[in-house]
Amino acid sequence: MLRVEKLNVYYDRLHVLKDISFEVKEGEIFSIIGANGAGKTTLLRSIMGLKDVADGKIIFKGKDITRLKAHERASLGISLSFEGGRILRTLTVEENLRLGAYRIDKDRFEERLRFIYKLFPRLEERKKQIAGSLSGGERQMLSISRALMTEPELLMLDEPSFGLAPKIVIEIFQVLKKLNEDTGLTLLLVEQNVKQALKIAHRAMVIEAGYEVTRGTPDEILTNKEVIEAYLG
Amino acid sequence: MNYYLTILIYMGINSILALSLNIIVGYAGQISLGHAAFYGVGAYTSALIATKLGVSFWVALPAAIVMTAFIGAILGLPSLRVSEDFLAITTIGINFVVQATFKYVKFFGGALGVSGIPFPSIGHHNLSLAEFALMTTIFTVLAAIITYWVSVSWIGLGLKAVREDELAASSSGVNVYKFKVLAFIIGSALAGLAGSLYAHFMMFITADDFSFPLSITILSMIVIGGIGTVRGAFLGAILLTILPELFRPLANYRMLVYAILLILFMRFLPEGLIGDESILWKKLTRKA
Amino acid sequence: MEKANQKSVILEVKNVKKRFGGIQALKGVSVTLYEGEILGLIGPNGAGKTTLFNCIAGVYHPDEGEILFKGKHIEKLPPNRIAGLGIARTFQIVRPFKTLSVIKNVMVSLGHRNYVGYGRLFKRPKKDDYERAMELLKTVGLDGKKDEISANLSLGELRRLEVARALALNPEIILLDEPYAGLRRHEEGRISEMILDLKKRGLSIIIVEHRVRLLMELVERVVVLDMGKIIAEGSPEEVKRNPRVIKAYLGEEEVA
Amino acid sequence: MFLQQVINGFASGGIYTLVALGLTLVYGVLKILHIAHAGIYALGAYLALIAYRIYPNIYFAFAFAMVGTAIGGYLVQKYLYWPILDKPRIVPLIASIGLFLALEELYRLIWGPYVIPFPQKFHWKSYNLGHIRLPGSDLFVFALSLFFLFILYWIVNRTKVGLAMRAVSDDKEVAEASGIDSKWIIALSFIIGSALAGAAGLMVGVYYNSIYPTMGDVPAYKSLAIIVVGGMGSIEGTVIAGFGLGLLEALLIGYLPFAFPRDALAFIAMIIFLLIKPEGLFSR
Repeated sequence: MLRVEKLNVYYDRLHVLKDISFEVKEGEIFSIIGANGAGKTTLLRSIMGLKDVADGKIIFKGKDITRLKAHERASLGISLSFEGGRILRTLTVEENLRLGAYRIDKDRFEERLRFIYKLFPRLEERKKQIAGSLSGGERQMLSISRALMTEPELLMLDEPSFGLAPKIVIEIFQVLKKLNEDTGLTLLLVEQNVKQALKIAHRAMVIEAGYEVTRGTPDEILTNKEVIEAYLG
Repeated sequence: MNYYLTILIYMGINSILALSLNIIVGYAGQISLGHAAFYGVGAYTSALIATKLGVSFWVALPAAIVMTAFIGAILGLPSLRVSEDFLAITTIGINFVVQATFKYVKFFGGALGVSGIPFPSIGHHNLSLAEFALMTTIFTVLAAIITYWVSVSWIGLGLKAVREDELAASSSGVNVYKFKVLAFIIGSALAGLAGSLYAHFMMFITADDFSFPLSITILSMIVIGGIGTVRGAFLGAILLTILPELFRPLANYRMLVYAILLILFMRFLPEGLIGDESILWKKLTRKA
Repeated sequence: MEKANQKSVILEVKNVKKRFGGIQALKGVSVTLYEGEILGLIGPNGAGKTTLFNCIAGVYHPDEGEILFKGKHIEKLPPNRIAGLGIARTFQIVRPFKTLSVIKNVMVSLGHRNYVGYGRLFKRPKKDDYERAMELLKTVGLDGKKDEISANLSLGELRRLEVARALALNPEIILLDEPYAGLRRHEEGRISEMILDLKKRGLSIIIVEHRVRLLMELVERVVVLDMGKIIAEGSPEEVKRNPRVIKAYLGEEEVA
Repeated sequence: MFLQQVINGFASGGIYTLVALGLTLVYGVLKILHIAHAGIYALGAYLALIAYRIYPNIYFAFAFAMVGTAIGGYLVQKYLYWPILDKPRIVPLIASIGLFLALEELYRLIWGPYVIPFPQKFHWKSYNLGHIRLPGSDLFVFALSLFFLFILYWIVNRTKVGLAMRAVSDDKEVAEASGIDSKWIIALSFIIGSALAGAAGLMVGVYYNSIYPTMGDVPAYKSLAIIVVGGMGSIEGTVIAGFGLGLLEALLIGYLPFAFPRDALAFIAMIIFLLIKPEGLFSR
């Protein structure tokens, strides 16, 4: 579904991604794991079209999208839930969701909204609340929901466990897993939380300082010495 | 001849204004769109002291400088609370309020302004135009030396650090508040000097001489010349003094040409003619 | 731990709490730094490490708790005073004075004594000052780039420049905020060398870092922060084996 | 007397609000202080003049002025602001002031420096409410401002593009990732804001029966004060600050024991306000 070929990305003169290549297959959960500053967020931003790519290709459903703008990619079916539960703080919860559904028509919006509220009933209780007043966990739920409202075929998630209590992390990951199993939604998950990410992933890749370290199935990675090294030395 | 001398005097006064604003905007990075207010405070202080107390220019001038420095410290205080766009608008507001105060408060002469300001004299000798021009030039050079000195001494280093990054400056031991206020004090004091010169040269001032468009003109001088540099402030002041004179045949289109130049500069050459980052300056220094 | 105990305490953070809006970033954190040691401060994203740093450096003032530097209260002082007292820092996201040259960046800090009062403000830097700045640039290996505009440096160079700038304060403590973030492998080694060199000069150092592997080679003692609380403290080996740390880093075991 | 001042305050407050709203919209999406906006406002008055000479119908004049200013606003953002967005903040600010000056000069060269009366004198009926006289001109301006405010309110809060405008002004990247073409939304903010300014220009031209090149000066600076007090980019804040200023002026001028210009009052109010609450009424 998504193919990234030899991606190179810079911030000013800083080389953030170095020859990153991988493929996400339809219906799978693919995790990218790495410590802070490894380039994970930049990778997702590049795929979304929020960051210019210096070199390399991004192919989505067989179409080269490397030069498309973010909103065009969104209409093709790519969606991103930003890091740290980044949502539109001055809008209400429901307006955030409405915004996610910008490109879809009204009937499907209502249907989609019911679907989201079923996933995260807590959002329905808070639907008239200004999003900036939500708790960290609720924001994360809203961020994922906003991304889901675009009816994506590929949902990218940037550290959904960031700064959250373990209980909420488990709840969120359960929802993600269920989404993938029930609807076949393809997920590209970026995480620091290794075990959590690997638990639900089908395949994963580890990056460090912009390079690929290793890739494989969760079991292969969890037993990989290099990964443990990268994290705890 | 008198025409050229007058132009020379304007050039000097404008250079002092540009140099003084450069300390606030160029060195310390505090956007000020109300510099004409400080200029006006200097001019009015000098004019009122000279006419009401009957003192000479030589007493009025330092008094104007001290007064403007003091007002500058007070009016610079908002820069401690607000920054960037808020500060820009606040300084516009300061310009309007100061101008309105001059215009509507009787003490300042009201709409009629202040007239009968004495032309400077030494003993019983009234300065000639040429002598005034010489004096202005000397003050201009002095102002240039002061601003240059500020730029290369410890205070200049601290100011530029504040301009680049307040948090990093603070972590390097720079007291950001103190430095911002100091920039306003020094910049205002020099503007006060320019104001005093102007008042005693014109011998008649009104509030409208210190309106907001003048603040923009002063700011344009340093931006067009190259912000943050002494040479840029000078070049900008000279250019913007001479250009309107050159455009005199175009009298009717003068302001339009000027405004369009401003837009073109911002659009295509925002680093100024000879600023540190300008192509021209880079070429010049590479060869040297 | 035993070795550290023999030394005197230079910095003491006592029960510091800090809240931002609805988020309690620090929930009562106490840390002690001994003279001449390198203390590692680790923890996952959002654990509160940088907030703690900013409290020590005076950028934030704690809502509760005390911070003592050589027995003196500093929790209410502004950053410039704390810098003047001898606590220097670097930034996670580098903050050079972009348009100034490399040497001028260092000169800014070098002048910290001249910024107090008014007498020395209008003096020009002397030859000694330039020589001192050059010396500092040499220790971080940037002497060859002294006239380069700092915006043109690579990230690794900027991190070293920040260290030189910090050293110019003649500090007793230096706080390094993620000195390795975003660096290439060959640059990492240089930073490690530099940090060990700082220790040799008798500086006390706190390093915030995600990359535990790099830290382990440097530090004697590690404090682990998670969700605003200290969850472990000890030698690198101890910390590595601590199940709570593994859980915080590698995540919850239980899913679905 | 008092109520009349209030009505007058509401009328001028309405105009201030209409002009300042354009600035707020632009500031929200681009973070630029669009001072030339007041030049667009004066353009509205002149375009209405042209329209009225072609076809003397007030509705036609409104349409003509608003379409014209909308196009003007669109061109300004496309050719002036867009290319210099990544430059230091002072650059677009000075460019904007330069454009404002240039526009005023252009109007002076084209239409002359003098005051032109609006071609038709409107005969305002005054209404009596008990023994209070309500001047028709004030009611006209107030009602029309409310009408436009309502339309804007409806666009911003009840339509999809309005949602997109608020989203872009809150967080451009999240908006883009939701499928919004932020470039177009920014252009649209300029278009809507400029059309409102055009309408305000026309209304003032009719209200005072005078159109002149520098008629934008006062609204230019006042709307700056208004958006500061309103909290830079907040629409509700701007509406409250705009009407508040109109009322404050009308009441103070009526009762102040000494002469002080209305225009400086706005700034004094702003500076006092800033010292008390530096982040504005409805900051985010």
